[in-house]
Amino acid sequence: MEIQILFFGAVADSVKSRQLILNVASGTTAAAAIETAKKEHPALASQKLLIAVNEEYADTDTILGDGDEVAVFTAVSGG
Amino acid sequence: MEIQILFFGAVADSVKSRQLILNVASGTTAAAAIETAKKEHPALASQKLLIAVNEEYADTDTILGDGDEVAVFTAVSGG
Amino acid sequence: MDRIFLCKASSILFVLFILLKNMPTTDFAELTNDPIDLTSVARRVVLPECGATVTLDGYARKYTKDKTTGEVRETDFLVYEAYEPMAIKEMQKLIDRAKSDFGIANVGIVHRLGRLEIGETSVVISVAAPHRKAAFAACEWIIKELKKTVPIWKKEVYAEGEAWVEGEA
Amino acid sequence: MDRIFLCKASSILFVLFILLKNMPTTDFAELTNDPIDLTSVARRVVLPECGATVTLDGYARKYTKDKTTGEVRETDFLVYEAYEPMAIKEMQKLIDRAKSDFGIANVGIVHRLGRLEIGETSVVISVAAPHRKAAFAACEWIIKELKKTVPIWKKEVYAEGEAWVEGEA
Repeated sequence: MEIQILFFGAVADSVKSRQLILNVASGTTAAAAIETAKKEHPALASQKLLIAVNEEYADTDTILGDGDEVAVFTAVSGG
Repeated sequence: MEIQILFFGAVADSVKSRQLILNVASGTTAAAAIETAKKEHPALASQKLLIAVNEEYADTDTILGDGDEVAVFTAVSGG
Repeated sequence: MDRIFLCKASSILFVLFILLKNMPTTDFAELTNDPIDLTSVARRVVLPECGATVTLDGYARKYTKDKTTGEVRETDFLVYEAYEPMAIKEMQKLIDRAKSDFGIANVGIVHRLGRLEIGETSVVISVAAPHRKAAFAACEWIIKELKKTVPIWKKEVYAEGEAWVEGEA
Repeated sequence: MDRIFLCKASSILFVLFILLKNMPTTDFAELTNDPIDLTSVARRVVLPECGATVTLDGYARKYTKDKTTGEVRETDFLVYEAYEPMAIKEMQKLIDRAKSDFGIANVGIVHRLGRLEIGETSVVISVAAPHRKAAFAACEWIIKELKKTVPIWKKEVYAEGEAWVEGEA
């Protein structure tokens, strides 16, 4: 199945990308998808990351479905 | 000596005046000056009044000096 | 007292705007007969080292509940009157006390006088502080005290008459 | 979700102003690339039965203290970036929670994105309530939560470089 990973802020700058499309097995967790993304973007490994799945905060053990959007970012700093 | 009494808000409306000049004896208190003013404006008697002398809140036993400005009003309601 | 001034014409506001772009911000306590612009008040209290302002904005309300009868009255418009020089002094006292009691940088208070239509702003209190918490606390304290100590009175005008609102102090 | 919309052009603000004179006020959570006008945000949350709004106004600061070294840096300008659809959802959640937890009427939140010069407004949170106390409490709670949960990031740009600010959550 295909999932989309989005990068924001410091994460986007460090990986020099804003988006990554991955083909992963059904039943893949968010954590596993990010491990796969780290092969493409080693800079991801050095950061403390928060994730959201389909625009909601999610745990890394969330099981992904086809077409899911996983956002990866550091602690927010708006306001 | 001459003192000036100023009326504001509900007090000004009830006495139908905004200002009263009084000639009073030296050593007159604010309370005594207001008693004198009540002869001119009986409507003053029916209200619970606050006073200020020379633009500062004052007790009714404040002793007035020549040229003092006594303001008479009900509890404030700005904001 | 040199920092206190009355602004009586909206043209003054425009001149102020130009001046303030190159002036240090400061405290102010003002009375005005003109409409109050929230933004310009909040802007004038901001220092470069402050990250936030908290602004209290009082409006002329359409509906008022009678404290005695509980009856709701519909107001047509309001009239505010002040003992002007004393009101400025009392507002300045609130600024001075707030600055000594809370960790805040600058305070601006502008109170409108005269006739106010429903929805128009009657008072703006804007507090700038390095820390948000102090700005909230100071702003809340100032509006509470202003309603008790600053000699300004409000008259509500209805279809059937009018009444001066008496405060609680 | 129908009450949530992004306003991308200042011309929309003008149209809104005309529309809102005859529309009931409501809650809103918006992101914008345009300058934010404090007054127009506060205005839109006021109901005829509310006497006050409390508005928090965040600014782009010139000086920032490094949390680790204590060193003070001088910022040239800021850049804000958001995960836009999620940021809108999270702001709307804050509005819903504030309205269920505090006795407030309406809430408006507008956050600026893109490049902000020093002194420009980054966020405005305006809360209208029948009672002032609830408005202060709700506004203070919302800004605190927004800084923890709404996916927006700030980059500080200095003469010598730039750095994304990491939040504390």
